[in-house]
Amino acid sequence: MAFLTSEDILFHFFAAAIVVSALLVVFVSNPIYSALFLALTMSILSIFFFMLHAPFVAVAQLTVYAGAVMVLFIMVVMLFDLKREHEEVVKFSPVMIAKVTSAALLCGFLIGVGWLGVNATQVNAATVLAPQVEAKDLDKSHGIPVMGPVNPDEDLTAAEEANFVDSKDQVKKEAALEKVEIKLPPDEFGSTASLSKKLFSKYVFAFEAVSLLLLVAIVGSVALAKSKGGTHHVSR
Amino acid sequence: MFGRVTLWIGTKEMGSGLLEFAINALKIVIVFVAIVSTVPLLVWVERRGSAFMQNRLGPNRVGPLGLLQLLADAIKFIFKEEFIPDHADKVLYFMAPGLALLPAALTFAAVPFSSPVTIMGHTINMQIADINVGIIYIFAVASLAVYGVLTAGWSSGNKYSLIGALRACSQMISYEIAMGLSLIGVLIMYQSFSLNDMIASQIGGFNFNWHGVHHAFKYLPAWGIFYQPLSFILFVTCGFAETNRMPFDLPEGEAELVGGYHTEYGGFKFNMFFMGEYGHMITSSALITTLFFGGYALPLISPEQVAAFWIDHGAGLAGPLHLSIADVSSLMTTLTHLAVFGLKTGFWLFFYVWVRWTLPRFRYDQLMDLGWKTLLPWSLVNLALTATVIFFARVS
Amino acid sequence: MSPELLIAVLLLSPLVGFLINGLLAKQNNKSAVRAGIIGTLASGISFLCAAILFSTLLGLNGEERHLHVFYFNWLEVGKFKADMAFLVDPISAVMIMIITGVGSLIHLYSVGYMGHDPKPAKFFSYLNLFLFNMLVLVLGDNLLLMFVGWEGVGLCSYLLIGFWFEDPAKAAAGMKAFITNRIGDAGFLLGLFMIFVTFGSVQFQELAKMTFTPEVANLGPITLATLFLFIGATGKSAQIPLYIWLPDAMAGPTPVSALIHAATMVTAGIYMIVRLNFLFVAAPTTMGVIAVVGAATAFFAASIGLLQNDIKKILAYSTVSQLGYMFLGVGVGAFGAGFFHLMTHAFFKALMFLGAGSVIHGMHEEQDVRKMGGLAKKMPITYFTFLCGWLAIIGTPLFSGFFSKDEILWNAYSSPLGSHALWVVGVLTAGMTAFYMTRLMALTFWGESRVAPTVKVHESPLVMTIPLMALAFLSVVGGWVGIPHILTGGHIPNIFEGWLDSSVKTIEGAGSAGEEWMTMVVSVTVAGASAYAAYFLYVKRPKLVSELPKKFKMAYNLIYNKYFIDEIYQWTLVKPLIQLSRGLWAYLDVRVIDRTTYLVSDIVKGTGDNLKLMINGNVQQYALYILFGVIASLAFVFAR
Amino acid sequence: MSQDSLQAFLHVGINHYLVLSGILFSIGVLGVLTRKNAIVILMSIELMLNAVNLDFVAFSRYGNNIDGQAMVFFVMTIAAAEASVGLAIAVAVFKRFKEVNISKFENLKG
Repeated sequence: MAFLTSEDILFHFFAAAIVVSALLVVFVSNPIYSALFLALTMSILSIFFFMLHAPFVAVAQLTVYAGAVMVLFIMVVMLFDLKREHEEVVKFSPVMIAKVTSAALLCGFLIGVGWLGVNATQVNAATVLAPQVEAKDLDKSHGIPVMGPVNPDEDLTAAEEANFVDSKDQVKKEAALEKVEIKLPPDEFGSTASLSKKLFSKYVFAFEAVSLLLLVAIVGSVALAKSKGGTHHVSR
Repeated sequence: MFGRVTLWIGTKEMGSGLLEFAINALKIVIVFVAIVSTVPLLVWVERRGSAFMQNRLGPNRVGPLGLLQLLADAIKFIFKEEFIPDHADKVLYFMAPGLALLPAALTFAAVPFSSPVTIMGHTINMQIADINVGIIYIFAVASLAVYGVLTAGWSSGNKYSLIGALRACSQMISYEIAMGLSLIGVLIMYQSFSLNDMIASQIGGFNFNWHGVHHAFKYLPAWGIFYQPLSFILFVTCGFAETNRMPFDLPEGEAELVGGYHTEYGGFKFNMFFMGEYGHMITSSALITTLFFGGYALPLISPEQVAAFWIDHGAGLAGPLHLSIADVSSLMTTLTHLAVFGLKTGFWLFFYVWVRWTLPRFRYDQLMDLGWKTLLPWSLVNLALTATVIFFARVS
Repeated sequence: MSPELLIAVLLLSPLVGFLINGLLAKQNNKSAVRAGIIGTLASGISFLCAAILFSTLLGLNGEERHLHVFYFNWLEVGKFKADMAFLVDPISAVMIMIITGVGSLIHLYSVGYMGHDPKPAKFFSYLNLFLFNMLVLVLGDNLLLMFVGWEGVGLCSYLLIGFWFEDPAKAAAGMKAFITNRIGDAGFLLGLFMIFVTFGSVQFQELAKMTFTPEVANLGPITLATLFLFIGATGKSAQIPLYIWLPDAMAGPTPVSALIHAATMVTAGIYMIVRLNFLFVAAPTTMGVIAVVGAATAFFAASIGLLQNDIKKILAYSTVSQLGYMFLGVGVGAFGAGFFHLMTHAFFKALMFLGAGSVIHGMHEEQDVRKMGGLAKKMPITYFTFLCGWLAIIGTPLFSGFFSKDEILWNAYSSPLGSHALWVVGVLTAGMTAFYMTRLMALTFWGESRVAPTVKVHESPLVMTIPLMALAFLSVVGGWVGIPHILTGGHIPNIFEGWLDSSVKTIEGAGSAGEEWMTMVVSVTVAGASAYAAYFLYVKRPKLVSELPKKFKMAYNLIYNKYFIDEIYQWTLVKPLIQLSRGLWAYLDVRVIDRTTYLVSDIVKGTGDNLKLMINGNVQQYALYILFGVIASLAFVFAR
Repeated sequence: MSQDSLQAFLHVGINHYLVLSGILFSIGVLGVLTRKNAIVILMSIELMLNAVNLDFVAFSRYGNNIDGQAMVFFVMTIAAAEASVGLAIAVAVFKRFKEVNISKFENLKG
């Protein structure tokens, strides 16, 4: 077994880069730099998605976030022309200390949960087992609209399926849990075809709902942008 | 992509990993240099072409046919004084040209420019990275091109630059949508995001199934343009807008905005914008070729037939090159395809020049109207039409 | 047309009229004619529907003679159930004919009477609303729906009495009517509750089908319930002790007095008792109370009426007295007779009120009879029609009042529930009625004119006299549907009695034909004698009249001041109540309740003032609070 | 630290992604809490959403279940909608008050 794979090295390199970039988003006083660093953060995030075998999500991330959302942000900031307005990012006051402390506390908790609270074996087993039960339940009892042919078991490889033939039997299931070793899915995992099949069958309602939401958001932002702005005076 | 470039450290297998790494690095360098060196050539074509169309001579003094004029220009760019405007944001001002060039170079990574070559047991893809979502990858990276434009326009501290940048930006975003939508029909046709798959589907003759009846046209290649003519027109139009080329070069309309977002740029930094624009042109032409004109493949002739041809006729090369006949065949096939690819792409690059000196410039509101009110609806029509036809063709 | 549609139109037509006139008051107030046409049309359509319904009923026989329409389930709470359903049977059919018929005539009359009023649209909209509510009261197939109408007519009565509310006295009169009615309404509600608790239903037809065991009937629930309902009836129908509002109600416009306070609303109590006759019959105690109260009211009010000088007040006391008659009738079990008198009274009393209105109109708002006299020549049509009404009310044979009053008196005499004493009181009352009515005629129309020379008396316009003539005709012939058997020897059937037969359980009197002749002759004689006495006193010897008060000073003062009833109520009920309320307000309310609430509010406010510092408008600080919550829950999960 | 434990520490597994995501999320929270510029606050919210996306994809990969990736699309869509509306509001506010510093907008104080 190799000590480290190239993937590990890339991960640590990009992890350091993304954390620095994200911190700069918050701590740089010029909003344009903030926005550019956020764009950088999102681009690096898409690299992580590539590494996690989610190429389609990665390019979508790049297109939607870096290519559209952040451009929008930058355009707005540029239109406001706030480049010379430097705000004090950290000024020492009890409230500020409380804010920083609680954010740090949250960070600590989240790291704790991420590092200690989740066992890769559990995740693998739980999510591998779950679709067998859930997908059937969802498709049949809750009447989620199904457009195309859905095979609930398609997420399972044959080998894994063999492990859990009798998954209804609780005892056997637990025994199987102990035996299962972390097994990453094959390279085909995360292909656009399987993803779109999910999106247009199990999640078709959510998909349509979200598209409606987008339409509403478009209309809303056009209406807002056309307005003269504000409804009352600031009392200073 | 990264998972596959596995780099083992501290093991015996390090060697083979390194070789793969080295080949990839070499490919990257070669492709980059090729693109960069194509740019001066294009400039020459542009200037000679315009001169031809306007019935004058163009650059013809330096070197044969004026070809060395390009070298002179390049040297001039490099040695010009670096100049920073007073109100500029210095960091971004320097960064912007790089941001403009980077996506142009990155997009080409997904384009397969020839068939794979197998030499001495090693198969080398003639493509920097075979990404299975290639086409979307290209779009995603191309969409990052706005950053160069925006930062350049804003950091110059000049209102003409800023307005030019905002214009360019909204133009690119608007046409990106129409462009992406126009391609969905093509994607439905090919049922893949991978450019290699698309080229593979375009090999052979034009044929289709309709209600179970197979129709074949022997003398027409199975190119995308014959299946998706509307999509082709839309895509090419959007391509012009995306590259800020002539009928749509509003962002740098000199009558209104001096020089657009790169007004304040000169010397090498300007050169980088220049290269970025031409890089986009090259990628765009390569995409048109790949999507609609069969890519590197010869029309109606499959790569296997080409390989067979070289096995028959390339035996003479095996000796001097110290290679087996199969290797020679593979190499020659690749080179043939490379030439085909170069010809097709070259034609579309010439087309860009042709159009530039033929059509007048649009007005800005006309440009936006065209993008949103004409191209977008038509690409939706194309999508709906394709989906319907394919649905009924499949059903039966 | 189906009954559903007919009844819907019948009910909704006045409501629509109310809405049109009420919502477009600004436009319609400009012209009394415009508002009047809308109002009259609304009630006219209603009358048309009522007539069709009535004729439909005529086509049915016996037990089938009723129409029951169900619209929707109005409310259902536990076992309590009330439908939006209406019942047209002989009783309610007669009522709707009276309400819409007399109502339409009065609407028409009002077009002339309210011609110079600044807000006629308001007047007509109220009038239409009243019609709607009255129809609901009459047609409702359950007690609750009836109660809705009951309250609705009370409201309209209040609004119309106080129609000229700019005058404080008139506004006060409206409030007096409303508050007095509230007392009765409370009784009605209690009765309703008792009936529901006892029988589990408030639907008339269901109630009618029930058989009452003697335990339930004689003592306890039914008696109590009917007594409570009777309290409601005394409020609405102005009986002792709650009659005091009716004379004051004359503050309203005269058509209102005619429609609401003579012909229709005040008879709601009678109608209710007739409607629930099966219940009242089962409670003899209540019947006795009703008869005695009715007789007492009749006598008492008639005696007050003897010396009143305001033309409308005289008619008001006459109304109270006549209502007493009706209660006497139903109290002795003669529901048919009481109901018959209700109908004839509606005709002639409406006629007399309208006539009085015509007089007032012609005299330019003069109501004091002492300033009239000799109007017969100047207002011939009014005089002639009023004469018909006078003949009817004093019981001149062959006029409508004669038949109905005579039937009541005969039943009081002969019924097992009646007694001779009641009959004697009735006859005396009839005498007094003849006296004060003749006095009214004499002072108003006959004798010398005492009209102030500045007043130019004129006859009313045609739009007012046509309703008068129509009502005069009805006053004359209206009684012919109920001719007693002995007069004709049974050749002409008593149509009215037969009509009600299916839905009313009348207690038959026992008496010979001779006795019946006797009672008839006695009452006619007494009435005739009294009428002549009045004629003699007020026309032949007017001087004698001024001497009478001196001779019987005490009695005169007592009667002239209406037995000081209003003052007694004022001292015994109103003043103590006000004092008690004052005391409660000053001590309990201010010192105890207010202080407690202030303390609570101070605590809340103090807490809020301190917590307010957290809510400083800074969104980021709010986000920080959210974060605190997240961290706390994370810590909780970890600690567990 | 022994070589084994160091390897366990450095060899990438789901925990690494979760920790990274947690750090990014906390940075986003810090931005929302401390920055005064409304647009930067919106950016910080985007950062938080992105951190969550990373979680989804990591679970999807290590749980061999593609639903996580589907969820990312919904998050993205909603983030885009939120950004567009948020920016439109910011533009409207800026047009009216020439100001996007949210400490100047405290009209809703109790």
